[in-house]
Amino acid sequence: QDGIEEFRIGILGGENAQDRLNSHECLKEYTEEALGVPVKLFAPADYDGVIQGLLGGTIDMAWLGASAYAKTYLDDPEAVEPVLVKINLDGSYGYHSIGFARKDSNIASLDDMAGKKFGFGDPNSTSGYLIPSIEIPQETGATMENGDYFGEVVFTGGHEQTIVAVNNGDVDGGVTWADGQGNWEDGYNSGALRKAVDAGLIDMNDLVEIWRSKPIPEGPIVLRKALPQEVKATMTQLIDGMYDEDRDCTYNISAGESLGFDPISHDAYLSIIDARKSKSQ
Amino acid sequence: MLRIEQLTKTFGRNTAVDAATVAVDKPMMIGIIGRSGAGKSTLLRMLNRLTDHTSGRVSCEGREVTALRGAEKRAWQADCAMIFQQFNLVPRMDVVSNVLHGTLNRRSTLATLFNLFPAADIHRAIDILDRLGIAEHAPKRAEALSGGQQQRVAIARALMQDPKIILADEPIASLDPMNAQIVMDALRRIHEEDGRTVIANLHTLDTARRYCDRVIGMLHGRIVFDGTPEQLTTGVARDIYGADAGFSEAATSTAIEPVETAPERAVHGAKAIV
Amino acid sequence: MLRIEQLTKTFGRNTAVDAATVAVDKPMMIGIIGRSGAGKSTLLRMLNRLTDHTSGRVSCEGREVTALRGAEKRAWQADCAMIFQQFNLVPRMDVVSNVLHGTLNRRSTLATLFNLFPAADIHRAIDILDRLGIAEHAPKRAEALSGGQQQRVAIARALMQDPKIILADEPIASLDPMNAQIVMDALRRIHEEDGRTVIANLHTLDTARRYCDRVIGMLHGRIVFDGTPEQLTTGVARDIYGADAGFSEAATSTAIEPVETAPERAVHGAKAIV
Amino acid sequence: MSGGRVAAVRDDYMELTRRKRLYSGILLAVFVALMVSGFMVADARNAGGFWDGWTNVLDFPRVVVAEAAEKAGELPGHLIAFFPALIETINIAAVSTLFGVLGGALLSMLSTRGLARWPRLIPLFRRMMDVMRAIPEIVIALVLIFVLGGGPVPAMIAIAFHTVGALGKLFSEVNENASLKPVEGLASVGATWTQRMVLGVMPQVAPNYLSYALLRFEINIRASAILGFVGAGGIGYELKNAMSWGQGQYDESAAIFLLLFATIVTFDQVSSLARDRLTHGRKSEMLHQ
Amino acid sequence: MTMTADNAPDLRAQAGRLFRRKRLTAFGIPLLVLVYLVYAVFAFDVPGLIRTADPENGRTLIRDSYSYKTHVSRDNRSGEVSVAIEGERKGQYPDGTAPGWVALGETTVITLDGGGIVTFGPDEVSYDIPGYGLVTARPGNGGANATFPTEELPEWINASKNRVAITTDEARLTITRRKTEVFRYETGWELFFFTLDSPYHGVGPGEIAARAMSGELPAIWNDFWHNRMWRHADVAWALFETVLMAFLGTFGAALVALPLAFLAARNFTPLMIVQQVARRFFDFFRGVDALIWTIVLARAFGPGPLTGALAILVTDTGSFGKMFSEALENVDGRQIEGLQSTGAKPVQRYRFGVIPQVTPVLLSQVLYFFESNTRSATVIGAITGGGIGLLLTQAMITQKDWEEVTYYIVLVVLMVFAMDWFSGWLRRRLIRGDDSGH
Ligand SMILES: Nc1ncnc2c1ncn2[C@@H]1O[C@H](COP(=O)(O)OP(=O)(O)OP(=O)(O)O)[C@@H](O)[C@H]1O
Ligand SMILES: Nc1ncnc2c1ncn2[C@@H]1O[C@H](COP(=O)(O)OP(=O)(O)OP(=O)(O)O)[C@@H](O)[C@H]1O
Ligand SMILES: [Mg+2]
Ligand SMILES: [Mg+2]
Repeated sequence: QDGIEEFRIGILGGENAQDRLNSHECLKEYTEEALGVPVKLFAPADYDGVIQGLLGGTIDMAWLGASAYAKTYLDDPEAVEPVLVKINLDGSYGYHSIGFARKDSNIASLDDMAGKKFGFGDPNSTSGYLIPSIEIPQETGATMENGDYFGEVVFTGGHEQTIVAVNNGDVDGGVTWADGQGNWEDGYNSGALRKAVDAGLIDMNDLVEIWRSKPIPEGPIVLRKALPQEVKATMTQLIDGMYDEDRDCTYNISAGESLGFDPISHDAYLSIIDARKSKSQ
Repeated sequence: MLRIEQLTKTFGRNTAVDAATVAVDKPMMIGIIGRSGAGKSTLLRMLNRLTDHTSGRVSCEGREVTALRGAEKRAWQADCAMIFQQFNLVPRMDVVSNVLHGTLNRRSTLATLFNLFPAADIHRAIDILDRLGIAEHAPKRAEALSGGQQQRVAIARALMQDPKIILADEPIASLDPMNAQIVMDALRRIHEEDGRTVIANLHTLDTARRYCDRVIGMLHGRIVFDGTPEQLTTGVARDIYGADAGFSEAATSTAIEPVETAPERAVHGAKAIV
Repeated sequence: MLRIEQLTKTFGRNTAVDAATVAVDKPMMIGIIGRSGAGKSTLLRMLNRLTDHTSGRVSCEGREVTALRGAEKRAWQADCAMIFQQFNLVPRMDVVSNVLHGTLNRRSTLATLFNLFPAADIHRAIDILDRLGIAEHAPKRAEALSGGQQQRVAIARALMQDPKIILADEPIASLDPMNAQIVMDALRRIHEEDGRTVIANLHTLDTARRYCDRVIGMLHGRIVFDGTPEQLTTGVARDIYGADAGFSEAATSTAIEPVETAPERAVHGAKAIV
Repeated sequence: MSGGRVAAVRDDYMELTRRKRLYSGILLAVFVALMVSGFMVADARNAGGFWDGWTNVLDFPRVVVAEAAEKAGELPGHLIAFFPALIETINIAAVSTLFGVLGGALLSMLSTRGLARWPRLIPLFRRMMDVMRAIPEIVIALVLIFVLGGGPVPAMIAIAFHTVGALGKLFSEVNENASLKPVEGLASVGATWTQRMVLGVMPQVAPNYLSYALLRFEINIRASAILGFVGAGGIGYELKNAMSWGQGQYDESAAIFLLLFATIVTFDQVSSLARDRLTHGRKSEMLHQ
Repeated sequence: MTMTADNAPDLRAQAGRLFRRKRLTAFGIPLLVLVYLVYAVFAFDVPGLIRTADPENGRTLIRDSYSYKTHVSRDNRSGEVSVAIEGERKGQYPDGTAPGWVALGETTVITLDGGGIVTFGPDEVSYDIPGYGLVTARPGNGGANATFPTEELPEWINASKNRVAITTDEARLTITRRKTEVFRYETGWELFFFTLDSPYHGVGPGEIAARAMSGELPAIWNDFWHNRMWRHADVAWALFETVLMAFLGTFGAALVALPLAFLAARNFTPLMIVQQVARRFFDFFRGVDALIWTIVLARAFGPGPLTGALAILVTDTGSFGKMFSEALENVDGRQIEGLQSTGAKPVQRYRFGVIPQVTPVLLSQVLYFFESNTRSATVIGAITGGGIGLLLTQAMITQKDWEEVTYYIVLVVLMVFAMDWFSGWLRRRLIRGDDSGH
């Protein structure tokens, strides 16, 4: 098969669906110009929607989280290949999973969380589930099973829900993502906390950080392997060069300030894949 | 005792009862006659406060009936039992429960919802049923009874209310002559033995003549006759029924046996049925 | 022309029709009588191939009717129209469409599925309806017609089939005497004017006597009588109906006017109805 | 009848037929056009096309079944592990059906002519039921999750809210067929409104109410499973998490699915049996409402 | 009218027993319900819920649903002041412009409704709170550096070294090292019709009408329809997509289920096996539930309205199959036999003997489903990614923009109302008006 008739881009959650589509409108235009075929944007309700789309061959490109990429790879190694990764303002490409709790609940560290209710985000999220579910037991020395260390462990469904749940006291502590740079009061420079602060949802004075993971590699932009070679090359080149071409569009598609994208390969995610594999046993 | 003054009811532009004035000074059995649409039912329903009046007043032993509201109105309804042409029982409930409904006003709502009627009431209900000759049907569902039996259950419910006044809206219109007589006999006996006032809408002249102490005739909502049965001549009846000269009383008769006071008419009536 | 030989139908252990043998050599009007359960309907249904036979054979002008299958069987059904006691029309469709159903066998399936019938057929249908006196009801829904009119629509559908034989299973059993006569007259006229064979199950003796050239009597599935109406004496009728001496023909009569051939019996019948 | 009149009948009928054919032709054409163009629009707007996708329909079940079969030994354990979640789902459905029946009965009586406590407010109560029926459960559930926090209660309230509207409408139809005579009889003895309703109306309508309530219960089980999927707890929540994680937990997904399927089928059968006994409910109007 | 002395006690005892039995049910059933509800209270952890439930959230939600907030923010490093509705880029006032209550300048002065005045000076930020006093802050490297008029802080001031938040009835002020921000709530759905960059923003309805008449209608419409804040075009499309899913799903299911229903109907399929297989097939489709079909189909078809439509189609095929086959089992066989006797082919028998009979029943069932499926499509859309359901749930999950949520809810309810009305109308028209059996 030499050509394609259309190009379909999947966009992960974090913002409301329509905003996501809007902020990718510029990418759509560039892509249509570069490939000469119609481009469609999709904003499924959760991580799994995009993953299933990639696996089923109904989505050609997406920016995945590391864990989501691992899942895609484990389900079908021939489905997608990572091509690019976002570079932070300081040149790194990692971020952190941040554990946090309400200040007035007198929880200041993981130790205080014993017997309490703990909230993950989406099961396919790297920072919202995979990494903390591996690193936290290492610290507590107990599993994440209900009643083992924590009184109860739940999935809230996503980063936003975790933040609101902690803020409301529905769960005593939870994990979400942040770049870990800048001030706690602002919700750091970027990440789910920052967005919540900007939206006026939470007051960081009410919250405390109780745990922080080791740096987590930023998720890759992936392309479906079955795409024709020149399509993959064109798309990689397009996004790689986006930072120099159009800062605004880069800001839009990378959900904040960044230095654009760098190439990356499968090997960067081996450790995450291993982590995920170990959780799947 | 019971005083109806200028009582009027209009439905839209239609005046169903027009300035009815009646005074009842001692317990008696009153029959109201008149042709269909004359306003008989409406008058009775206003007395029981099932229908609100438009103007005028009803008072009874110092109570301004037409002014009562809420609980007081319901208390009046309890004192003034009503019997309907279609019995208006709860068909799927047993006979005793239907009779006990007569005490609803006196008992607390909650208790009655849970079927908590005092044993004394239950016994009294059975006694009343016995008095009306249908005690053996006590546990049956009301719908399983014949029309005449159901009407007697309705009377039992009325008696259970221990009312001062019993209103009966064409109590025998849905009954065959045999049952009609049993029911009218029961009403008469209640009047005589208990001394309660009974006001019954009747659609047959001979029944009114035979059972009532006083007859009220209505036409187009107005009371056009009020007197003893003796005063109710065929000419008066024609006026009440607004009938032309061809009017024959026999057409409205349901008697099954010759009425003593008017044997020739009853025979006439009996023939018309066969 | 039509030849029924040793035709038998058993339902489980019950023999509905037992070795029936009949030969029809020229178009005639045949009445089949017998009491309920005698097997009349089953016989007719086997002729139309609505019910499969158990043994024996039916042949008609060289066609071995009982051996036909698929399209050939349907072609035979088209040649051998059937009229039912309950009319068996499509009540929600208009009269003309119902009549047009008589052509279903001849027209292509696809066209008919979309209700596309040739204009010529529609005209013929209306002519037939006119012949039966119900043309003005053509656009109405079948269910809007009276029983007698519906049966005439059914006859119209049968005629629309342009059949050699018309089978009628108690065509007048659901009709009042007035309509019954109209329908039987129509069948007779069809036989006389078009020269079609009509075989009708009838539940009244006088109808059979009055309208048929030949009467077949059935009892317990067997043909126990086959002859002219004249040969059908009251004694024979008693045998057919398996009745005791108290049997009175009048009980089965539905005539509304004296029948010429047997005036005294019809008067008898007329009295019984009043 | 003269030939002229037959001709007139003929012409009239032909005209009628032509008109009818035209109308049904147009209707059919419009319907087909809507279906086809609708399909094409949906197909174009979908990520994967229908013609490419339908051969892959079994992909996902195949993966799930393969993993479940591989770990068949763990299945009974999973079934037990997820049983409490199933109970929670059933509880949500049961409690919301209970409240729905109570609220629906009340609202239906308030909005039936002849029974209403405040006859003037009938239109108000009717509109109230319409609105309650129209708002999808998921909307109420999500709002309540925001206010009350996640868990079964928001789902329960959301489903109960909807159920009140749906059952209220059906109940008021039942009420309309109830005889007013007993009610009037009770009114004449001075019974309160509550007494009239409970003693006079309930005995008449109870079998129909029960039949509708059973059907609603069955529907609410599905609804509560779906709401679990958006964060309201129960078996839907477990299913979503297991399904999202994917490979490694497909055996759990399969177990949850089995539980859910068995439950739905069981209640479906039980309720239709029970309803057949009570009376015939109108399923078409009930499902999904 | 007698009761012999000896059967009286008997009847009384009988009635007594009757009432004991009645009381038992009268108490028993409510008691069982009550016990169950008490169990449910604990099973659902209602006490815990009451403890953690936050009425404040409810209040925020209600207030947000009918009001919008304007953010006036000062970048504490550069001193630049920007004004934006909902703090969104799309709602930003062009440089140098601001609503009337914000006076831009060397020192920006913000006058609030309750008489409070906030100033953003070159180095200092202040908030003069009526009835409390003046709060000043010099945000910078040392933190917020705020000074308050009282020692003891009221509960509506939440201050730490690095961050100060003051919430009053008239506005909210937050100060961090990086940024100072004032949120002011105002009633209404600002920018609902036109965004700030549109020339029609703030123009009265009369004037708009006049200008529309004078040939600007396309431009006005364009500005409204493509409003970047409220995105009317996208919302309209989403509504359409939802109805489309319901339409395709319902009617597709009806078309698929009709022939299959014949297989499951006792009177049309003599083969027990075929019948049973068809019925189990329907049970399976129904039992699996739209939810799971959505997940299964999403893999094959990806996100989008088609997937939702197919999920509805599959589930409803099961429901329709069952209901249709029941309707078919109730058909009147005489009509069919009448046609059979004319030699009609089987297909013709079904067409004229069966279809006209079942059409009214089936049609009304299908239309009922169509109406209720618009509601289901909202939910399915939320899962599979399409339609108004996705917009709604996403707007809710991200928990800002409650006014948009309100807007979507109103639209969904109106949509369902409209479908309710439409299907009722169609049902009345088609079933009454159809007299040829189509
Ligand atoms: N609820 C109502 N609404 C409107 N008009 C009414 C109503 N009830 C009674 N009417 C009218 O009031 C008039 C008197 O009716 P009413 O029932 O009192 O007559 P009646 O003498 O009892 O007649 P009948 O012998 O038929 O019972 C009639 O014209 C009737 O149509
Ligand atoms: N489909 C069937 N299955 C079993 N038995 C049948 C069936 N049809 C008819 N029978 C039996 O066959 C016998 C003859 O029935 P048939 O209907 O032919 O009688 P009939 O003479 O038409 O009676 P009727 O005057 O009542 O219509 C009866 O005993 C009947 O019970
Ligand atoms: Mg009356
Ligand atoms: Mg027969």
